[in-house]
Amino acid sequence: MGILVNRETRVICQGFTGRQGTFHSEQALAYGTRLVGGVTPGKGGQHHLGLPVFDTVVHAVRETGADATMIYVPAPYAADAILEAADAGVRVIVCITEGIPVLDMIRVKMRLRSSPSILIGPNCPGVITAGACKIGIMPGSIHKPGCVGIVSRSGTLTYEAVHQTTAVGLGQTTCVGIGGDPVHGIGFIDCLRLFADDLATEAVVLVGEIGGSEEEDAAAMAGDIGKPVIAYVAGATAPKGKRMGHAGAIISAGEGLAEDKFRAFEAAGAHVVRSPAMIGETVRRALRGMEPES
Amino acid sequence: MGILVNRETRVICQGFTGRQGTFHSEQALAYGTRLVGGVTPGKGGQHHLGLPVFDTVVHAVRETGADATMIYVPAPYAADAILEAADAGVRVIVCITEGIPVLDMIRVKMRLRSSPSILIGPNCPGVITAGACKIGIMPGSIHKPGCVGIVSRSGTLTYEAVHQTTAVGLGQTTCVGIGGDPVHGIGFIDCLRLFADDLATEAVVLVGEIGGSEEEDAAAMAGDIGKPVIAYVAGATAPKGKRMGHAGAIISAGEGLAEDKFRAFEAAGAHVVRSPAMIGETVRRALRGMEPES
Amino acid sequence: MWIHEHQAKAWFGRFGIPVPRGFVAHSVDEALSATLALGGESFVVKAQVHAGGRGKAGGVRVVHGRKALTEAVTALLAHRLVTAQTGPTGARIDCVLIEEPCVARQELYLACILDRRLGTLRVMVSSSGGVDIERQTPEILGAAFAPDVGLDQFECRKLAYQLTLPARAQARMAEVMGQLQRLAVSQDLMLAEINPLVLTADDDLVAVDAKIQIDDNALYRHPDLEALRDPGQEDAREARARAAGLSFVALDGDIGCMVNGAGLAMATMDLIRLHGGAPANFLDVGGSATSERVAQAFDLITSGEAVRAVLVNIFGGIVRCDLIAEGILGAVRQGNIALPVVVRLEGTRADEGRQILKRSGLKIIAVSTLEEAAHRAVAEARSGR
Amino acid sequence: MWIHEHQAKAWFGRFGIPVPRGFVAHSVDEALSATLALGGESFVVKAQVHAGGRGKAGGVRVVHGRKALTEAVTALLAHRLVTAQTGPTGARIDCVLIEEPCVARQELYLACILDRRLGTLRVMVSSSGGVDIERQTPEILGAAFAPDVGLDQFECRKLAYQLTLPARAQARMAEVMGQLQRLAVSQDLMLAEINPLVLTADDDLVAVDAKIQIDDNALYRHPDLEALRDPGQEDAREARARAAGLSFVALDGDIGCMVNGAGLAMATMDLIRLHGGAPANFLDVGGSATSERVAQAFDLITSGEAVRAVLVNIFGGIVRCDLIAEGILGAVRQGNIALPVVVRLEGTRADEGRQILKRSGLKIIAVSTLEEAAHRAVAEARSGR
Repeated sequence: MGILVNRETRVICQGFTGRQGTFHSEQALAYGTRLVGGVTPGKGGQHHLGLPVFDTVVHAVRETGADATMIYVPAPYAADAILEAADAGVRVIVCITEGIPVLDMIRVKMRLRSSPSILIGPNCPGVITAGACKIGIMPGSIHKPGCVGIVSRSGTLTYEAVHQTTAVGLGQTTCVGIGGDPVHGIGFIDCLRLFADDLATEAVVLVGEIGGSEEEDAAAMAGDIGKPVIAYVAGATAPKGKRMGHAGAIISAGEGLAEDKFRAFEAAGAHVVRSPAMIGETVRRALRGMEPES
Repeated sequence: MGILVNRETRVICQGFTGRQGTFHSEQALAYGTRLVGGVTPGKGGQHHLGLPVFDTVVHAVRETGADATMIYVPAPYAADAILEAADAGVRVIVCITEGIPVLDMIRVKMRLRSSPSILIGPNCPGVITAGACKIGIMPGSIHKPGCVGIVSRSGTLTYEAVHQTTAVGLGQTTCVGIGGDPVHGIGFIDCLRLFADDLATEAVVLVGEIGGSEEEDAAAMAGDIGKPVIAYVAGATAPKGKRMGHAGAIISAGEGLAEDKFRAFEAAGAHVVRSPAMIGETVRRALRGMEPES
Repeated sequence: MWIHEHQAKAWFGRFGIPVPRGFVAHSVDEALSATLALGGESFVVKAQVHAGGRGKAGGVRVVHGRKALTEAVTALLAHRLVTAQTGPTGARIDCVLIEEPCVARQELYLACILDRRLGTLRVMVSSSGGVDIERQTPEILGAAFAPDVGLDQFECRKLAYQLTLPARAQARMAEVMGQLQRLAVSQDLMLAEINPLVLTADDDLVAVDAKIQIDDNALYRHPDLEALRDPGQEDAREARARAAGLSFVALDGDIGCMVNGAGLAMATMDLIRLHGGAPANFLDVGGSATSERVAQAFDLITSGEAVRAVLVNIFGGIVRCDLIAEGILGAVRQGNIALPVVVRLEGTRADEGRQILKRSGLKIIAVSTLEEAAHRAVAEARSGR
Repeated sequence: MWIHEHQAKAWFGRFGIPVPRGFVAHSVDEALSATLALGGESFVVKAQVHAGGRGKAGGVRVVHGRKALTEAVTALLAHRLVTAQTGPTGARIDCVLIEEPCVARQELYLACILDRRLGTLRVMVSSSGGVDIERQTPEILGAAFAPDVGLDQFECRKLAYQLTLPARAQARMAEVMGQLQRLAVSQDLMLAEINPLVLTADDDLVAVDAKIQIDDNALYRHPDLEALRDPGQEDAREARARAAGLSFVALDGDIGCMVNGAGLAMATMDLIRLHGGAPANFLDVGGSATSERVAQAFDLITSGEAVRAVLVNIFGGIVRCDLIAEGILGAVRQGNIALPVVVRLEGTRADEGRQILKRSGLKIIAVSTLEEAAHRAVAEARSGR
C-alpha cells in the first residue's frame, strides 16, 4: 500500500549515465526499486548498470512500460526534462534537481495543468514507499514499513521525521518530499488527500516551513481526512526577509510566518508539534488516541 | 432564424469612436442592428451616436448585456481586442481588421480554444442575418431575407453571391465572411454545421478560394448536411507562388489549387459552380431538385 | 517579403545555425577579395535572386581557381536568371554569394512553416533533402508548436533522434531545430527553410541554402527588417502598387483588370478565362478607392504593352460606385487611354456611378452583370488584336 | 539578488517606464556635477542601499541649494544607514542618487510579484501607495498571468480603468503595467516594485522609487546581470558562504550552527530557542559536504566574537557522516578551535562518524539525538558566558 509508488512501479532515470543519476540509480536498485532503464540523449542503445539507455523518454516508456521517472539533470535542462516526461505520459515525475529558475517552474506548472502526470519536486529528496520503492536521494536504511505517511518541504528534516517514527516503532507507508522551491509540483493538500484514501496510512506527519501559505491552505483540510495529522513547521525563529537556504523559505510582507501556520493547524485540530524532536512521540500518542482538546 | 446573430443579438463596437467604427456603427444602426454601445479606452462615460462609450469590454458587457462585438481597431491592437472580448464572455466576436500578423492570430486561436466565444474573421466583411442584424462592412441593401446561407473567404465576392441569390428571388438567411487570412476564426466546417441545424436555411453557398486546404476539409462533410451545398472556388487561373491579394490566397508546394478543391466538392456531391456568374442560378436549380448525379 | 540567401545566412549565423564561410560580392573585384579571405582554390558562386530553382538554371556554380571564378561572376552579375520559379523574364542578379565548398555526406531538410490547418507553426525535418525534395516525397517528420511557448527542446530531440544519423549529428539537429524555430518566432517568419542542411564528414550540420519569408503584416514591429527588402527583385509595377497600397500581380494575358476585393478579382480572372480571354494582370483596388487610387490603378493595369482592353468590376460595399466612376473618368482623361474600357458597377451608389459614366461622353462600355462584363472585355480584347 | 534603485531605474528607462532625471554620485564632486546637469536649486539625495525604510531612517533627503546638498551627501556617503530592514549594523552607503524633485499629486503603487499560491506572476496596483503601504492595507487590484504569454494589454487596461485617476493617467498606467511585466519576465525578476508611482500635475506617471529582486537561480542565463551585484551590500560572511556554495545567515545569538539541509537547520535553530538558547547563525552545509566545505563552514560559524559554542547536526543521506566527522576534526585542529563543539551525527555511516570523533582525543561532545544536541549546546554556551 502507500501512495504514489509501490512495488509495481516501473521507474526510469533521466540523466541516467551522469554521476548523480548513476549513484542514485544504484541506490534505488539496491533498495529494490523496479528500475527498468534510463535516458541520456546520445547514448540510446547502450547499457548502463545492466539496464537499457534511451535517447528520449518516449522511447524509454515505449520499450520498458515505465510509469515513473526520477530526474537528475542540471537545472538549466530540468524543466525540459519534466515536460518530456509528461509528454511521454509518465504518471509520476520526481525531479530532484535544485536551482531551477522560478519562471521555468511556472511554465512547467501551467503545462502540467492539462496533463494527468503528477510532479514531485523539484529541489526535493523524492518519494519512497517503505520497503517497496525508493525514488530519490533519501537514505533507504532509515525507513521501515509501517503506518505513518509523511509529507514535507524539507530534505534532511524529513529524514528526522522518518527516523523518529521508526524509532517509536511505527514505521512509514510513503514519505513525500514536495521540495523547498516556491513553485513546485504536488503539494500538501494533494498528499493529504492521497493519504486519506490510503488504507495502510493511519496518521500523517506534515513538515512545513516558513514562507508562502501552503501550510495554512493544507491546515484547512487537516481536520477532515479522518486520520490524525501531526504538523511541525520549521523556522519559528527565522528573521524576516532572509532567505533561509530554501528559495521558498522566506518571510515576506506579513506572509509566511511559522506562528500563523502553527495557529492554522491548531485551529484545524491537528496535532501541533513545536519541537522538532517530538515528532515521533507525538505521532505515537496521537495513534494511542490521546487527542488534543479541539 | 439564421445562424450566429439575429434580431435579439445585442452588439457593441470596439474602436467605436474611430472613423471606421463610427461609420459602420451608423450603418449597422440604420440596418436595424441592436447596437447597444461601444468601447474606446479613455472615452468611458461619454456618449457617441447616442450610445454609451466604455473604457473596457468587460464594463460594456456588464452595463449593456452585449453578446456580440464588432472590432474596428488597427491591426497592431486587434489581437488584443479579440482576446479582451473573449475574456469578457462575448459570444460572437467579429473582427473586420485586416493586416493582423499571423503569429498574433496563432496566439489568439490557441487562447480561444478554451473559450466558448466564436470568432469571425479577421480580414472579413463580417456576418449578417438578412433583415435582422448586420455586423460588418457589407452593404445591407443587397440582402433580402430568404432561404440561402452563404459562407465565404472573400468580401466583395460574397456580395456577388448575395446579389445573385437575391436576383433569383431566393434571398439569404445568414451570410458569414470567414476572412481571407491563413489563420482565422470560424471556418467552413463550423458554418456548414450551423447551417445544417438552421431550419430557415434550405441551401448553402460556399465560396472558397485558392490556398490552404479548408475547402477540401469542408467538402468532406458537404454531402452530409441534408441540404444542397453550392460551391465555387476563386482563383482557378491564379499563378503558383503568387499571393493573390489575400494573405491566405496563395498556391504553395502543391497545396491550395482551385482544381483540387473543385474535385473535392464534386466527389462530395456538392453543386460545383465553375463560373462565378452562375452562383444564383445554380442555387435556384438545386432547390428545384435538379440534383447532379452523384 | 522574401529576403536573399546571404541575408538569411547572416541571421542563421547570429542564431547559432552553422553556415559555410562566405562573402557577398557586387563586382568581380569584390568576388576576388572574397576568395582571398576564404583561401583555397575552390569556391561556390551563388546568384542572389528571390527564386528557387537556381541550381538547375545555372545560378549556382562550383569553380576552381580565380580565372574560373571571374568568368562565373561575370556571367552572372547584372544578368537575369530565369528559373522554373521566376517566369520568363527572370530575376536580376545584383550580387553573388562567394562561399567555401561544403562536402555533403548526406543532404537533409529542415524547415519551420505555418501550418494553416492547425493554425500553428510547424517544424519539419527529413533525412533526405536537396534540390528535388518536392518531387521525392521523402519521409518528413514534423511537430506543431505554439509561438509563445516555442518548440520544446525535448520535441526537437524526439524528432532528431528518429532520424538515421550519427549520434553527434542527432544532437546538433535538435539544437539547430531549436534555433531555427526561435529565429522564426522572433522575426515573424512565414517560412524558414534549410535545404539542403548538409551532414559533414565530422558529423556536423551546415546550412548550405536558406530560404526565408517574412510576414508582411508583421513588418511594422520589425522596423529594421525593411532594410532587407530588395525592390530590384520585385516586378516594378508590383512594387509601385505595394507602395500605393494596392495589390497587383502581373500576368501574361491582354485584359487589364481592376477589381475591388481579392476574391472578386480572382473570380473575374476566372470568368475571363472561361470566356476564352486572358487577364494581363490582377489588381485589387481595395476598400478605400479614392479617385487618386483609381488613377494609380488604371496606370498600373494599362502599362503593359500587351494590354488590349480594360475590365473594371466593382461591387460597392464601403466603396461608393459614384466615386469610382469619377475616378475612372479622371484616369481615362488624364491618361489619354484609348483602350476599350468595360465597366461593371454594382452595390453602393451603382446607379449614380452608371449615370456618371453615361453622361461623360467617353467611350466607356458600361455593363450590368459579371457575365456580361467578362464576355464584353474578352470580345473587345480580341477585336483589338 | 537585489539591485540598487539607480540600477533598477536605468532598466525602467530602457523599458519605457518614466523615472525622474538623476545621476549616481560616489563623491561630493560627482554630486555637484549632477546638480549642474540637472539644473534648478532643489534636489533629492537618496542613499543607495539594499534595504527599504530609507526615508524614515534619513536616507532620502530633499535639499535646496548646493551647500545643503554637499552637507547631505557628506552625511550619507561612506556611512552606514540603519533602517527597519537592515538590522542594527545597517548597510553601507557607497553611492547616492541625485535626482530632480517630483511633485506628487497622488502616490500610487505598482508591482509585479511571484504569486506562490497560483504558481504564476501577478501584477498588483493600487491608487494609494507610498511609504506606509504595508500598514495601510489599501485596496489592491491584481491580475495573475503566464510568463510565456505575458499580461495582456487588455488586462492592464481592465486594471488601470478601475483606478480613480484622470483618463490620461489611466492610459499611462496600462502602458507602464505592460512594460513592468515585460521587464520582469525578460529578466527573471522575483519582484519589481514601484512605490510610489507618482501621479504628476500633467496626469503623467513617474516611478519615484524602484525595488527589484532577481531570481538567483536564473542568473546563469543573464550573465550580464552579475555586473549589477554589489557585494558591499551583503554581510561579508554571507558573501563568502555564497561563493563557497554554502547557505549562511548571520543572527544575533551565541551558538554557531552547522547543519545539512535548510529545513533541519531551521528546526535546529528552533530547538535551540526552545531550550532557552540563541543561534549565532544559520549554516546549511548542503548535500555534498567534503572536508574542505566543512572546514569553510566551521570558519564561518565560529568567526563572530559572540560565538560561545558550536552545534553540528548532520542527518546523513547523500552526505556520509564519517566524512563529516573527519572534516570536523580537520577544522577543529586547523582552526585551533577552543570552543565547545557539540556534534550529532545520524543516518549514512553515523556509527563510523561517531567512532572517528571518539578516537580523535579532541574535546568534541558527541550526542545522539536532536533533543540532546540542542540541550547540550545551550548548556555549553551558557557556561562559556
